[in-house]
Amino acid sequence: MLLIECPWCGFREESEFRCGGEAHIVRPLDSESLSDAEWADYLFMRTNPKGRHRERWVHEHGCRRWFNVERDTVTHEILAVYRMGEHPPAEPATGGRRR
Amino acid sequence: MTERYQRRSALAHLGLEARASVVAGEGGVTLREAPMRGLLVLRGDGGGKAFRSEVTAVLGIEPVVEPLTAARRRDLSILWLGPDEWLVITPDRRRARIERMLRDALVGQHAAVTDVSHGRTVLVLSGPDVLAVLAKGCSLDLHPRMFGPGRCAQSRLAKCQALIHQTTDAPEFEIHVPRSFAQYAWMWLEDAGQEFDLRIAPAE
Amino acid sequence: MTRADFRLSVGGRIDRDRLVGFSFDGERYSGFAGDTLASALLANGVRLVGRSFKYHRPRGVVTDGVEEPNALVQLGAGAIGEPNARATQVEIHDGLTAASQNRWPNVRFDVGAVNGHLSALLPAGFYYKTFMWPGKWWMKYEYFIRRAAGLGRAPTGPDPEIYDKSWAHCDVLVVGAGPTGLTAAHAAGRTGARVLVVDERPEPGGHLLGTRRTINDAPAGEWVSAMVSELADMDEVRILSRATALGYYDHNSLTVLERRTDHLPYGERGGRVRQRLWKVRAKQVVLATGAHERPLVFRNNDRPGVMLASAAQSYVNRYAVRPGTAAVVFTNNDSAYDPALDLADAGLRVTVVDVRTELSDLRRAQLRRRGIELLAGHAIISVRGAKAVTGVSVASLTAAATGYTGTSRRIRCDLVCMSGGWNPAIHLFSQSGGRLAFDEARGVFVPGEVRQAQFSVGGCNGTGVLAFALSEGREAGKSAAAACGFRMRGGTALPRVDVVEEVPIRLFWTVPPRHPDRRLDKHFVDFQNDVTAADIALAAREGYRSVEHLKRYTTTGMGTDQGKTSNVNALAILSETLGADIAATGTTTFRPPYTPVTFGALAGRDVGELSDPVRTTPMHRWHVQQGATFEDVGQWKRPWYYPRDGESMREAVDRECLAARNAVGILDASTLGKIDVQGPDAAEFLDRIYTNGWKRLEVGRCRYGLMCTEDGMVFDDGVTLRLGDHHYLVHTTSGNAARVLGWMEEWLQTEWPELRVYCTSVTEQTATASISGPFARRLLAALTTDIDLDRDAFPFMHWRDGHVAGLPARVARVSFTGESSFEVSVPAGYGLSLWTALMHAGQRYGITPYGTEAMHVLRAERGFIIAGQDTDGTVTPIDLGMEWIVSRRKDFIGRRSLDRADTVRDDRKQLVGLLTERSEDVLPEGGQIVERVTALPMRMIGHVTSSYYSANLGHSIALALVRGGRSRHGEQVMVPLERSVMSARITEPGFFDPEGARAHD
Amino acid sequence: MRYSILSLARNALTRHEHWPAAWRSPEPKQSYDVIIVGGGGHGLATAYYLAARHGVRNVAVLEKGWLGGGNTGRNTTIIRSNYLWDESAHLYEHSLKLYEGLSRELNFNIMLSQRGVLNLAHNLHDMRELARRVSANRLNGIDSEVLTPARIKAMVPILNTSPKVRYPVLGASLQRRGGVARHDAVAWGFARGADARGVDIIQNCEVTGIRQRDGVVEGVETSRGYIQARKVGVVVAGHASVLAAMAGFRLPIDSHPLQALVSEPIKPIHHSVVMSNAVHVYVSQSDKGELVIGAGIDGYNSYAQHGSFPVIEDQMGALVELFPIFSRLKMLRHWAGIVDTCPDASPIISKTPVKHLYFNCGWGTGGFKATPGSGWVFAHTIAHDAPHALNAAFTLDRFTSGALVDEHGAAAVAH
Repeated sequence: MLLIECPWCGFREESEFRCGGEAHIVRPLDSESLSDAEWADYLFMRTNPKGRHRERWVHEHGCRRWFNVERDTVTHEILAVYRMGEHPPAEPATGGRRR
Repeated sequence: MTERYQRRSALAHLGLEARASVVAGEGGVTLREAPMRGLLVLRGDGGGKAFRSEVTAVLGIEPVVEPLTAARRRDLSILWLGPDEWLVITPDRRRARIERMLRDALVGQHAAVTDVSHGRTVLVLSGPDVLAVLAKGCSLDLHPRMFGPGRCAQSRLAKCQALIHQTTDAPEFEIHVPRSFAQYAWMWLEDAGQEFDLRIAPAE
Repeated sequence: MTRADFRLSVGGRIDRDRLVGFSFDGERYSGFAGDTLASALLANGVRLVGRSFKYHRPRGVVTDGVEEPNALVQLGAGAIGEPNARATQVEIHDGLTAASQNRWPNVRFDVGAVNGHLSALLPAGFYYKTFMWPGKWWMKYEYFIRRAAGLGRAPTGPDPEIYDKSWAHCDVLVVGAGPTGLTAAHAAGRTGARVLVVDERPEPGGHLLGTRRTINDAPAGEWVSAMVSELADMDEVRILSRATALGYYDHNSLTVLERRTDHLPYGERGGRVRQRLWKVRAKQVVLATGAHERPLVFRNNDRPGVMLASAAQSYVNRYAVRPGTAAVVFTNNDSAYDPALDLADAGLRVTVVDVRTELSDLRRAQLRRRGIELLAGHAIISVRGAKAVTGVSVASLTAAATGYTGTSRRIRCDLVCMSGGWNPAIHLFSQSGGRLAFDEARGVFVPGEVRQAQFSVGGCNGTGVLAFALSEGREAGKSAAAACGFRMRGGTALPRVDVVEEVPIRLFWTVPPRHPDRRLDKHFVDFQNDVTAADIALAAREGYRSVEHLKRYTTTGMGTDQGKTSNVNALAILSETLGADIAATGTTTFRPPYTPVTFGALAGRDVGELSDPVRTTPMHRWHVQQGATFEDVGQWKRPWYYPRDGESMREAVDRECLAARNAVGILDASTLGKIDVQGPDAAEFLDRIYTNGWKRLEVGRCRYGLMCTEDGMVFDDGVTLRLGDHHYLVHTTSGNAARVLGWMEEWLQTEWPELRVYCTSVTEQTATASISGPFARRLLAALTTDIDLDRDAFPFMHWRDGHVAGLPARVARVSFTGESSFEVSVPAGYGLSLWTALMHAGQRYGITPYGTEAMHVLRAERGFIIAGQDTDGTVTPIDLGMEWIVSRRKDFIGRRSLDRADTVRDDRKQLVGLLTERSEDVLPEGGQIVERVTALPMRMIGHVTSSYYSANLGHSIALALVRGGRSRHGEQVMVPLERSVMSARITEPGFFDPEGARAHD
Repeated sequence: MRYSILSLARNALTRHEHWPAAWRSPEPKQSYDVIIVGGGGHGLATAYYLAARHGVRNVAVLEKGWLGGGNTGRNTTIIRSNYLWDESAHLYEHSLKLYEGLSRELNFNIMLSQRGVLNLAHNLHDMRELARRVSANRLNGIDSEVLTPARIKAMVPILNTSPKVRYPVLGASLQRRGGVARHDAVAWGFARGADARGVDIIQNCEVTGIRQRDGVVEGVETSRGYIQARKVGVVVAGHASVLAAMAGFRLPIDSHPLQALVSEPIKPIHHSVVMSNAVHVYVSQSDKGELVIGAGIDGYNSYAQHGSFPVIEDQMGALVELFPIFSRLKMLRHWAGIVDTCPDASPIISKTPVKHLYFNCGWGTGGFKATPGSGWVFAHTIAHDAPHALNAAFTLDRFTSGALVDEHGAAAVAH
């Protein structure tokens, strides 16, 4: 039973949330120019790391906001929580578009 | 012409009036259905000056910015639901007017007003054992150090989506559930309250 | 019948004024309030209480608590029967009935004991090596193996009792209310922190109450009482007794099972919650779970009458029971000396056998004073007696302790007390993710690296000395509270306790056999599962060398006690056999729960009528009163059809379908999902979500839309109304309402935050009645004055606001039946009024309510799909023949996927219609379609997705997904059934009014 | 030594002191023809079939912990082949057929108990999907039938088939040849069989890197040094993405905990396997008497072998509703395995972007029942550098082409 800190509502039980999988996968804007393989990469391929994982969660039974979580997939320790559009804390800001 | 038809509660078929029996001081917890009200979901930019001033002008209350809080002025309340989402509670008869006024005031802004008055049932739970009853199905920490009058939060009550709003120190809680879940929520609360000698009070 | 009375005349924490009658194996006995079943049986001289799992060896009580491997009993009978209850934890009450398990016909004479005589043929893992011949016979062998296995019996009826759950939040959770836990709770509670203390026993005090220790120069019980009463005075401290912490999960969440009525007579339990599962979220946790004494591994150490030294001591002191008359105490450490003294003081003849030769003068003097014989440097070679201990053989160990010197000697006794040292109860610590460290000197696993916000103190931290444990408890309580922001100036003095110098333990994993070549096949390590030292050696020899292999191959530690008494011994013996050290061999993972927990408690109130919410529409009562049959659609109850007296389902559905085409039908469409979409970018947003375009839809109009997953597969569909320039009302299928809203929010918030759109669920806000049929317009006209229903004024796929039956209503001219239809929506509170008004006014038009079945038939007649029935997550809009709704001028979710190699294939499964050869043949939904019937396996080209008898057409109709189906129109296909084959012709999907003229009418 | 009742009796005379080790514990050689990474059931089966069917005997199985210690030893032991799509059905049916002869082939009793698997339907949608699957199974030659509630009740009298419950049982599919087997024994049997054919099973040997040159695999770095190999097959349920990352590519896989639990042992009461998709629970009773119970997966990525408690709570609510007499029985232990889930709930048994490096993964919740079949086709794929007909549909290419084999919708409980 994870205890997750919603950036707005504070710490809540896991059962109020839903996990939306890996974060920061940007939807290609010009998908027509992508090969099938490149499209498949966006659609299906995942890093699925053992250790630090950046993922999206939604506070489904609370304020309904999506946000990002950095969590260790081995210990389940939550290392950071940050809002959509914000940068992961440990990473310097880059020019790229972040979700 | 509307008056010809009764607005029916989702609990109308349970015959709760007949079962209502409240003697002051009896029972550890009391349950009743709140009277019909106007409920409006208000969306907008809480940080925006224009939005705040227009809403305040209509309601006489600022949209609360602190998460999980509610504000009240006379017969109007505004509850925080999310960073750009509030619930405005009005008396039933003033709902249409306030809805219209809000809409008119917010024209030209990215804001939305949606009437959900009929879509929710509000249950009122009060008495000394309220926290013990709610703890059986709700994971929120409602201890007075963590919650209290004027606080509200959306969560789950057993298997039901619920907005939980503490209205008084008594303590008294209002629990908003989707209309179609009303019977489940009522049955669940009655069941959970059994060991505390739950009493049913008449809807006001 | 006279019975031996083993009750001491004074002492104990039992209530001698309250005599309690109970029965065991049909015999009636009595005990006192405060007794456990184990103590009461021992007080009555009952030693033999059960049979072991594999060899059916006679077994007695070994412990006085939660770790009991042997004394498992069946409680109650019938629906309230409970198997595998630990007699050491069952509090007796009037009317309690208990019985021994795993024996036939009875515990004294058990046919299964023949297994014991065959034990030479049944070593660890024997079943992997045999029962393979003849090949088909395994299941015959298995039948007998299954019958022999198992312990108690399941109840025979549904459980009449109530279980529930509760959340609990605290700053500090203290697990265990022994001396250490009480001290910790007190230190934390004084700061004002919210403290929850849970303890598995009926009263706090823990192991202390089984001893004669003093605190502050008074019996320890007095100190316990004082602590408890001080804690009771603290507002934010709560103690739960009979509450066992079962599991330690992520982020300091724990589960605790509170047994609320099991100690009460059956008659006093009615209506009360039997067990409550607490789900605790603590900021800090103090584990003060104590330690379990370890058995020694010697020949026949499983005989009834062999028990742990601390257990014997507890029976004397806590329950005032003499567990025997003559005892031999067998130990490798000092902790067995106090029990030996207590037994002697209780009148037993006691001999102490200690494998050590160096002993403290104090201990020697204490024994001497009581005339207790001490055999230092000795070991028990074997226990004598079968169903009860009659004596032991003892001999002097060689210096290396691998054999014996001199002759052995027999000592008559009826009780053997053993102590092999203490295992810290590290189960919860381990569950929390903490790493264990092995303390070589003491031979114990202790908490190592900590992973969560917690402290391990006292016995479970490997601290055996009370004074140190109390000090640890106090520090942990203070620190835990401080970590939550609660501090208190000034300290509290620790109570005075005596400290006895101890001689170190001598680790002694296997007592050597008398003759060096004797096997260790009666040296039991796991009592419940009959695993011996010989089994462990065999497993190691055969290559099962990892601890987990050992556990799985021999089943050691897999009984109901989960190896609380056996794990460390088994591990040590494995290490010895392999010549490796224990730390390197490692330990098995401790899995929750700490003690077994009823399924009932885990289910809580989510059973019966509360098992899952029943969602109903505002018109539901009406449907019930009309005798509707309901269908579960997600959590919704929807009317399936409305049978009249004597009507079959087919007859009712035919009647409903005919009415909707020939008169007027009415459907409760309130369950459809509704989402209010507002904002300047609403149209752009819908353009991206749906396959078709929305920008040019005029206000006042409706449009059907289809949405796909990013994989290009159809996900949901429905009609959307444009309410204003920046305002849409989206409809979803009933089952997908929440999912679609969630889907929209996900895209909006995570991918397109620049879009100015707000989505709000309004599913519950309105009730909708859909009226359909040639008289629909006339019916509606009778109830509205402010909506112009004229065809030209209010064309198909438009909506209007106005009043219907005096109610504020929105009317949409949309049609899922293909008939002229009006969907009338009103605020939900008026739903029943609307429905009643329509029914009333519709009488003259023959209005007929129809359910979901008729709705399905009617839409299938027109060839309209149902997402989730005619699609299954593998179907694209193109497969459905709906290119017309797929815009090529814009991007939308799933678009790119439609151009992949597989999605552009011509021979994909495509939606078609099927007409059976014979009009009355209704194809089974789900039936697989073949081109021709062949030998198996047959090549399948598709399946029937929807199939009905259409009364309107006088013919059965079906929709199907068929490989390359759109180029196969006119072809004949087969649907093989269990005993016959149906043949059908492929057609367009759509059988009625293909131009759709009627809906426009 | 051949196992039989006779050898058991003979060894009893010598107090079982002379049983040989079931497998050797060799030191790794410098190089192998094939290295299989992962000593679970699938890896051991692959090695066994490489040696037994393809004559490839210079094989090592590298296991980072103890053999059979992953999902092989953590699953709920259910075996069935009643899958919806032809591709899956043929693969699982092949596996079931191998299972049916496995005890004798391996001379190791894997305790295959074909006591029948029931998949319950609780609503009309379930019933349609059930009919569709049963129909497909039958035409594929896989035994399958539809049972009415009355026949279900006759077969499982303790099941609550009352129409008054929240989600009544409307029907079920039954595969009589389905059942359970002793999971550890499957791994041990394959290990012993592979070892006897010369395969080196090397435990406590963790692969830390995959060496390649010009896109061709050369060997693996391990905790016990570098080992050369001409071909490398990776079959590490739960950790496929980690190994793929070592080889420089990503997989369409997420790792999730799948939880299971057992009750205390009781006398036989439940003789078949009952699965229910709608309420997410399945249950059988082991030969030891424990009820073995499983449910769905946790919703987040995890490599921890434990899941979240709410999953257990939901599962128990459903179980007690279905089997009211189980309420007073007790959960003895619960745990989780890490499963690789694929977007289409079907496995990947495939060549990879790296030549002579093969992956077998993505079995999700359904791997145990596939063990021999998976080993069979993976051995073929490695030996021939090309998929077997039975796994041709399960290559990585399908994620590019879109030819997924989606077993979500209609495969009933995906276990």
